[in-house]
Amino acid sequence: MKKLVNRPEDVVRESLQGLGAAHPDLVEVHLDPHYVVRAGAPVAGKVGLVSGGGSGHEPMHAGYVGRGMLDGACPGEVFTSPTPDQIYECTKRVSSGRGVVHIVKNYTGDVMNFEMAAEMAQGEGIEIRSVVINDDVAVEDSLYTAGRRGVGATVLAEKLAGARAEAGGSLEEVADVVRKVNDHARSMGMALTSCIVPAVGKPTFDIGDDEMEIGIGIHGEPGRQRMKLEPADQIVDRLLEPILDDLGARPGERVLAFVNGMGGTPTIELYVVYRRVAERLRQRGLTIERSLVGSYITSLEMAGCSITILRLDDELVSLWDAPVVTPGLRWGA
Amino acid sequence: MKKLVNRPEDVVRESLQGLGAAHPDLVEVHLDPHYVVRAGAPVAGKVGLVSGGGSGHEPMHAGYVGRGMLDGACPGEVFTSPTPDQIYECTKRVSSGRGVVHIVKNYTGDVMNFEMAAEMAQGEGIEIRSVVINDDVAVEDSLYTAGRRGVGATVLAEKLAGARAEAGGSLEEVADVVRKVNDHARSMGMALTSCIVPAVGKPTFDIGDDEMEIGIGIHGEPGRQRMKLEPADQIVDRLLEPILDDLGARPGERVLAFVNGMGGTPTIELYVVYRRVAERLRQRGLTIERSLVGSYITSLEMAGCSITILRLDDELVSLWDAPVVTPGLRWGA
Amino acid sequence: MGGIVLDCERNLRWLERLAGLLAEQAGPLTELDAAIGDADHGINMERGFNAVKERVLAQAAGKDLGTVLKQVGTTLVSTVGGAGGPLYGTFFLRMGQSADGKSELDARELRDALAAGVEGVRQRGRAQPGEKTMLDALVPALEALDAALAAGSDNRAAWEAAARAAEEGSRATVPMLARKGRASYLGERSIGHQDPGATSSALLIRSLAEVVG
Amino acid sequence: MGGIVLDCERNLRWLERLAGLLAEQAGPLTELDAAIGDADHGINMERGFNAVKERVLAQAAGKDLGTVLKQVGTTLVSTVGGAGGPLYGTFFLRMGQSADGKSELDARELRDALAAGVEGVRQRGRAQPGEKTMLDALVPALEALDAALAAGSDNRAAWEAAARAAEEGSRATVPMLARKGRASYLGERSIGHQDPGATSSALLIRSLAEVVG
Ligand SMILES: Nc1ncnc2c1ncn2[C@@H]1O[C@H](COP(=O)(O)OP(=O)(O)O)[C@@H](O)[C@H]1O
Ligand SMILES: Nc1ncnc2c1ncn2[C@@H]1O[C@H](COP(=O)(O)OP(=O)(O)O)[C@@H](O)[C@H]1O
Ligand SMILES: [Mg+2]
Ligand SMILES: [Mg+2]
Ligand SMILES: [Mg+2]
Ligand SMILES: [Mg+2]
Repeated sequence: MKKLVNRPEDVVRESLQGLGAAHPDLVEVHLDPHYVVRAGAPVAGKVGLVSGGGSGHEPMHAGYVGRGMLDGACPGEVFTSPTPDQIYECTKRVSSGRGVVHIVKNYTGDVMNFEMAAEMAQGEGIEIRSVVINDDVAVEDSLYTAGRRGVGATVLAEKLAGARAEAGGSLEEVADVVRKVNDHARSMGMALTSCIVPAVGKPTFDIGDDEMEIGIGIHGEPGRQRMKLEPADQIVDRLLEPILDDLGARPGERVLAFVNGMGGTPTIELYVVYRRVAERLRQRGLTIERSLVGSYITSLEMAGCSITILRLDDELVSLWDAPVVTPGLRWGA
Repeated sequence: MKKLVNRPEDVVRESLQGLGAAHPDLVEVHLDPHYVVRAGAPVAGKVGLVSGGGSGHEPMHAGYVGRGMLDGACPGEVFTSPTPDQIYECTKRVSSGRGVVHIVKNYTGDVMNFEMAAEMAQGEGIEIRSVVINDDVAVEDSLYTAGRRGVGATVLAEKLAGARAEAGGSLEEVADVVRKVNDHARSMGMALTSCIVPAVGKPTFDIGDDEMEIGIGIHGEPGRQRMKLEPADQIVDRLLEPILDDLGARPGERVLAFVNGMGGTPTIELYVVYRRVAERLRQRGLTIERSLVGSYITSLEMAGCSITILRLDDELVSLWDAPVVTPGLRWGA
Repeated sequence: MGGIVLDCERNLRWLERLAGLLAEQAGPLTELDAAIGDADHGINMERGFNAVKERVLAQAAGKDLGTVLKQVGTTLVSTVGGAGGPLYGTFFLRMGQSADGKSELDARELRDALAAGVEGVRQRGRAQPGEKTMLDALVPALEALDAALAAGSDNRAAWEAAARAAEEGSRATVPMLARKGRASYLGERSIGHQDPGATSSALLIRSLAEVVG
Repeated sequence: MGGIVLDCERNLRWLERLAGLLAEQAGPLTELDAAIGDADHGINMERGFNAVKERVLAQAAGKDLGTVLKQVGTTLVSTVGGAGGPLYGTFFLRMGQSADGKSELDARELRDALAAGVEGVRQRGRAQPGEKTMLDALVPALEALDAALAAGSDNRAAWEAAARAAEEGSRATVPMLARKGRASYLGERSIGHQDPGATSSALLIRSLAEVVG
């Protein structure tokens, strides 16, 4: 297992300590239970915004704590949802009395743990709105499953709802932005290599030297199909078609195009991918009004990428452009 | 070769096209010869700042073109210095009459190609200052070699000199910032895995499952020694001691700590590394006044990290804090 | 049937045995989870039961059954995470509530405590048997226990039947299509693999069967 | 010795042969560079000589020797990059300047053109023989050529001696400690590997030896 770590059981804690040491101006790290809040939390008069999930997806979520994005993040063990007490403590810590929005990715564990934490917080008189993100078109939607997984749209929802909260939005308004992003965004990913969970010490899945997994999950969960490796342009087309079909975006619409690296894929390749995304969207008559290219929601050292397309309107564009100052995403201030 | 690319020979061009498509507000990409300039270049009345080198180190250099950093970048083929005509064309394009500073990493190829380009530009009446960066303590310095390699300090020099140029600094003042950064910064890197040059299609070096290379170069060049893999904290100590010894930093001094990922190492590990860096610097009586954690000068998909320590004074701190708006580094505006 | 089948001492032996089994089987459980999930089920359960040993079992002297089981539940909720944490946490919380204040359980009371735990899992996870989850071990176990007790089996035999039913139930998840939890995202590709949660649930019933009597 | 040893047609045959050799040896040259450099020397040289074929050789009809060689030089400078680009570019530029305006070279003129090219490499790279670079093939080749010509050998034999000296020179780089270029960063670890630039330089001399006479 080739990783820059000490003992596998200490990875999450030590990485959080590093984050806290590197960005004391932006975040405050609390251990046992683990959570990260914006420096100076709670912000008086502001709706709180909290997210969380398993670790291993950095910079998500703890790297998105700061002005204009999250008030708090709850990192679980690697690829394991956080526990209700983490979420509850974090929620209490960022609550300024105007309520707290929970952004929850659609995994059974996340949903149940956030649900229990919300019950506990509500018991203390904190109003909670939980919005579940489920943007991954790789999973065939069905009444008979737990639904779709939450992936790339989470990053966009955290940024956009964070801007609404920063601008003084009400609990319902902030939750509405999360809902809107979830409704208007679709994603799909692929992997060239597996990730290795530190405590496991070996690859989550085996994959041939000439194979790729299309529709991979952010925990290395299998996707739509295993197939022979293809050139980047064809891979992009395989990801983009289901996204656009499902999104039902029509010619003339404006979108945000988000090309995400899975952790082990270098920037030079992400821009090769972005080139084709831009070309295809143009061919479909869509206008890329904003873009994001980088490794923002990762799966440890997995090589691969995901694409997220978000339909934009004026509200979302102005929320996107609002200042954000976090360890992982920063502009405008 | 597991990469998100089309034909290996098109990687550099297509990645540049993607960069241009993603950031039309920030950069303008020119092909044949390849160079990237700040949107709207040249900036009237401003000293130009140009860097360049082989591709494969993204976001360096093209990702650092924009306000407060580079005016132009010249990407060569993967791991191959750019050619004089690229550098010459780029230099002409960003020149506003106040002269142009070339930031050159200390590799024979880079030095010779920039030298030829500078001769050509000077022949056209453009005043050039070339400053060579050579901060890598992995290479024993000796009169009998080409000296030390240029690595992490390059990113810092581009940011800091870019701020001085943006603030109206003269040709000599901007070149002086580059020289100062080079004098006051030292770096060392390590690798867990090899990179794969696309045109070669297989790893540059072989390395055992339980081995690491200490003192690796950013092109996968061998370093000080091949040894058994160790816990992150010990690896940090191996990199940091030679850096601090060579830097001669004394207790009470202020530094910038830069933990850099080599391309295939995820953020969670970089913060584990940063944690130990902060701990050791504290033990040595040094104050970390600024930090940078992320994959800023990479070697394709190589897993590993490098550490750069820069001694700070008030001038450098204020240049660091100045706004920067580029695809790869952004804050304050 | 009127005798005591679980007392404080046996309860601790059960939980220690379960902790031991989960530590021993952590690797295989995680392997099962790697195939149709995210490769953490064994690690999570082992971490949770290590905390149970430290925080609950080491301090259990003099505490009644209900208190200990509820503490196991809250400890699992706050240390396991994922789907397993709330589900196993709820299982033990509900079992503890059912045994509230008691230091000994007879056959009926233990059966009711188990039933309360299983019902908690069902409510928390909103799943049904046949959806390739923990319930596919727990529900058959409860049914086999009830049938055996109704048929007049002694406690050892009845719990042996329950443990076998849980084990068969966990093996019977192999051909199932997952409809709940992370594995459901796989659709058809979830078929052909044994469910990790059902497998750990069978260990839970087996270890309990070993101590009752 | 007064005869013509290189004319326009032979010059083109040389450059085409060299381009062919570099394409054929691109893999091995890159392997050598992987050991003590950055694994690109063969790729770079092949890319440069492909451009030479397209941009220079395909349009060379009617052009004198000097013009063609200078065009080879500028093409290499603008397509090879790295250390190889300026060094080989300078080599051909200087050779072309030495042959300026000529369409035929006699033995002395060709020797002088080679010497001018080698001197260009020496100046551009500020290196000496013995530092594990191209010069360790080029300088012995020039010395062997001079010695053979002084001893009265015929052209074929003299150039054969030069080619052998270049090849021996490139092999002699194996035990050397690199003192220039990327390999010098390795210090002691550069010992035991053959220098890629010296190896490609030996191909240059060998291909030239094949056409003169
Ligand atoms: N809704 C549910 N109801 C009952 N059991 C469930 C449900 N969802 C998941 N499970 C069980 O949880 C197990 C996975 O647990 P674990 O790996 O610890 O959590 P996660 O899936 O969050 O990583 C599955 O094998 C399944 O038995
Ligand atoms: N200063 C120098 N003088 C002469 N030859 C040199 C010098 N530096 C490097 N070389 C030659 O260049 C070769 C490497 O070329 P190449 O791989 O194309 O460039 P780079 O090192 O920039 O990748 C070396 O093998 C060596 O022969
Ligand atoms: Mg999990
Ligand atoms: Mg090179
Ligand atoms: Mg799991
Ligand atoms: Mg090379």
